[in-house]
Amino acid sequence: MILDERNKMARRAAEEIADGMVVNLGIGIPSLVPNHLPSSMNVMFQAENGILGMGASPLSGKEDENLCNAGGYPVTIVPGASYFDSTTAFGMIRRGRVDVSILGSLQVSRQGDLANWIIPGKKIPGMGGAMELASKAKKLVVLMKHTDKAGKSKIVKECTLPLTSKGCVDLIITDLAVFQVVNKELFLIEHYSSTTVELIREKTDCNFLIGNNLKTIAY
Amino acid sequence: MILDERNKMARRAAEEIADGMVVNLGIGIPSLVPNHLPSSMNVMFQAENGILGMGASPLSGKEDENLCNAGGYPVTIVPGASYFDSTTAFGMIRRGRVDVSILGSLQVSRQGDLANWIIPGKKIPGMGGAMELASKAKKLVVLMKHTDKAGKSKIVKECTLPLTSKGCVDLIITDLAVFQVVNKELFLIEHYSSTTVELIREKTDCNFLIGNNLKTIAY
Amino acid sequence: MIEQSNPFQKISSLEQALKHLKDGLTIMFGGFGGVGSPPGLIDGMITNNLKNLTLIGNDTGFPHIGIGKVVSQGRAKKVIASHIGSNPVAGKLMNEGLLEVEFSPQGTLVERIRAGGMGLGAILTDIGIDNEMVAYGKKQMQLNGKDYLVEPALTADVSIIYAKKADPYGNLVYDKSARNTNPLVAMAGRFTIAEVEEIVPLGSLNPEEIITPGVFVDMVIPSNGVNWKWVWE
Amino acid sequence: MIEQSNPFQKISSLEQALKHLKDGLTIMFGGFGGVGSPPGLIDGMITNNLKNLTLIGNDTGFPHIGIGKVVSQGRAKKVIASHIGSNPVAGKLMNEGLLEVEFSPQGTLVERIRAGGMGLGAILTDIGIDNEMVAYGKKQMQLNGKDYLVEPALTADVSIIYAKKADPYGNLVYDKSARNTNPLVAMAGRFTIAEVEEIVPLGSLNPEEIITPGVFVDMVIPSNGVNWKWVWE
Repeated sequence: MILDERNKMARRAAEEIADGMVVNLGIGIPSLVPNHLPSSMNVMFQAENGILGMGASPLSGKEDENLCNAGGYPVTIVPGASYFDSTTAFGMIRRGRVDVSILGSLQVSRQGDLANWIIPGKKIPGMGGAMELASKAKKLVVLMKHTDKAGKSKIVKECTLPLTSKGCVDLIITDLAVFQVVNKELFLIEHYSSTTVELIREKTDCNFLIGNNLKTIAY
Repeated sequence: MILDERNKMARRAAEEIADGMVVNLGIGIPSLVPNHLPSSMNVMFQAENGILGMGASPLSGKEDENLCNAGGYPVTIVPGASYFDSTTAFGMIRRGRVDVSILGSLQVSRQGDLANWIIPGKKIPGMGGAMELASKAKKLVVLMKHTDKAGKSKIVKECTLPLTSKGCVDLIITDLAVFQVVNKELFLIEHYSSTTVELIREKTDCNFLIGNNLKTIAY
Repeated sequence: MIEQSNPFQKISSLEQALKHLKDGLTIMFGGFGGVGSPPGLIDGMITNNLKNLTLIGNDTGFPHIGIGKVVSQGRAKKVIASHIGSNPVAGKLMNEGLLEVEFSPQGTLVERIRAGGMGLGAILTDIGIDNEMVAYGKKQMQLNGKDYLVEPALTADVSIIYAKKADPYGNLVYDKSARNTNPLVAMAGRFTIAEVEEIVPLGSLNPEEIITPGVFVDMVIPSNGVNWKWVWE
Repeated sequence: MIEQSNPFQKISSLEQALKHLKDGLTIMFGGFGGVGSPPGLIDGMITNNLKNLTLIGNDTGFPHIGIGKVVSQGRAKKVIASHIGSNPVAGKLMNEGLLEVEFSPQGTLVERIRAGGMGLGAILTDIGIDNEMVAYGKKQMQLNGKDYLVEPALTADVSIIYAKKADPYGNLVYDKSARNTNPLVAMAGRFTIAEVEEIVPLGSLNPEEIITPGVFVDMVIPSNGVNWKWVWE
């Protein structure tokens, strides 16, 4: 199977998920991640509105208007799922019981700062639950295109957009490469076979180190 | 039916309860109050551990060890009852959703201060939920003997025991009389036929005013 | 229709409920992206031409869904919410200076609502402490060497919520993820109106399964259900 | 015994559970006057001769009921509770200087426990603000012209709770008033052990009725039930 760019990113993000984990997925590319997990894996997907244990999307015509994820789209549940109010949903997040949060972003800095909630003067949608997820998930994975529509790097020395949370990002997966943030330092650890370190340097608006064991992603 | 002293006090307290009310009862004499309510009345009795809608005591042998009031004694429930955790129980209390709280006390001052949780150097049982009930119930009724075992007045000018809560008492029902606290001033409003205003003055360790419409309790 | 016994005088009608929703009030609403918001009460607010409302809830729905209907008609002067992203009309009104918006992080917002309902003054959290917009105008405090924001409790003149079933005491159960903020909003209103899909006899709800004890609910009215088209439809 | 499927590796034994309960730890326990306290874990703490414990929970039970068994054997150096009145041995140990007791009003105590479980720093309440013993050593703060006590969140190394049913993910339902503080204590432990009357297959609990989502529970062990005589018996 040939994967498109978005599914390549989703597949790579799926590798961060292990058996038994609690995972929160943002809207957009993160929502493709479950398609890349083995069905035998016990993973509990969490939604901020108040679900733990979401399953696949329902078939068309089988949607339940009262069973939706935090983005407002219909979902199903798996055995062991539970419903609760939104305080409990965020209690899980703030208490550090969410193992992995996979979010989209507008910018990420080399220190791991996240800016994904506001474009001043343009779009002020509000932060929703992004601040809690960003600062309290055990591991924060950002899935985003390497550059914006104008071709500008979304990985930057310092975020120019208002921050969602400081130093919270653990892993950045773009359509070119995978970076790890360790002790406020950015490491390139993997890249797709379609690109090179030189090209990545060119397209990235800050310095980064090369990981000890730089890998080429096979898919 | 001839009522004993404790049941006379409980009967008088029952008159403070109206249809539809939420009521919390302390241990001791307050627990006799439900026996003096018409069975047609819709009253929801609340327990701090997490019950709303307690009914009569179960028959001997029919007790359920997991259905007990805050004092640890078995109860039953009425239709419309609910179970919840202790935060919700105290949420109802602090939010002012409990209409009447009927408590015992060690001392009450003429300003309506309540001291019912500690005898320094003797007994330090802890306050339990008394502070919340005392300060947040819409109406606080104290049921207590007029004097202690040594014959000393339990209604005093200033409490000598540590306070549970200041200025919280609305009504004091003793084995001699009924007092109302209005704007930090104590009014004698009723007394049992077995006693007189003079005797009450003698047995009470502070001044009080006589209510406009002093009544003698018929039972 | 079977006549319901009404021993607590809580079962009422939309018409009676709307008498409690007046111009200038602070109204808190249940729901998350419109899911679990009370459709009859929302339409009634529009029909009654309410103005100058302060609305408190998770989000401003979509322009044609949930509280979004009220917001996009300019009936609110202020909104306290965690996001307005799904309602572009709300964003437009805000940018034009016609709508004041106070943003609160989602988890903080629901804890503030719960704190109001529970009779607490505030909660302390570190969420958003580095964020200018969140921290603006709020007290901060150090506790055990950590810095916290003091996030004040929220209450409302009237809370409007949506539930699956109510009994005559106002005990409520919700449906799946339509529970969301409803149990919290239910507690925070000084007067709480529950619009419900079904009214069942007293004693027919299992006391273990009741999510909102009726003590927090002042009025119960029957619903005709959701009358908007969802974005996924 | 039917072998339970154990996909989340949470179902375990009393023996394994007791490895997490060690001298000197802060242990939070569910229950109210012994109702809803885990009998097997409590007996195991005594058998294992635990010492220097800090115990946090509603009360100290009765000398022979609930956590009272542990307290009256002098295994705790400190207790944080709302009352110890039903356990005269606890009062005696306190008066002899052998047991430190921190009293917190009941409603405040459970909110502090919940705040810990919810990842909050503290709550603000006016309960006990005039009371020397309650206010002692606590910060105060004015908010909207009202004075509040800052009541810090409580957490524990290990939480031990008692429930009616668990599934293999640790989702829990409780029995009637034995729910009391258990759902709150469940969230506040860094490691939470649920002793349960029955372990049921994954998917057999109705998701609407689950009170404690399994995400807060690290270990589930079967119980042999209460082995003490209640005061009313």
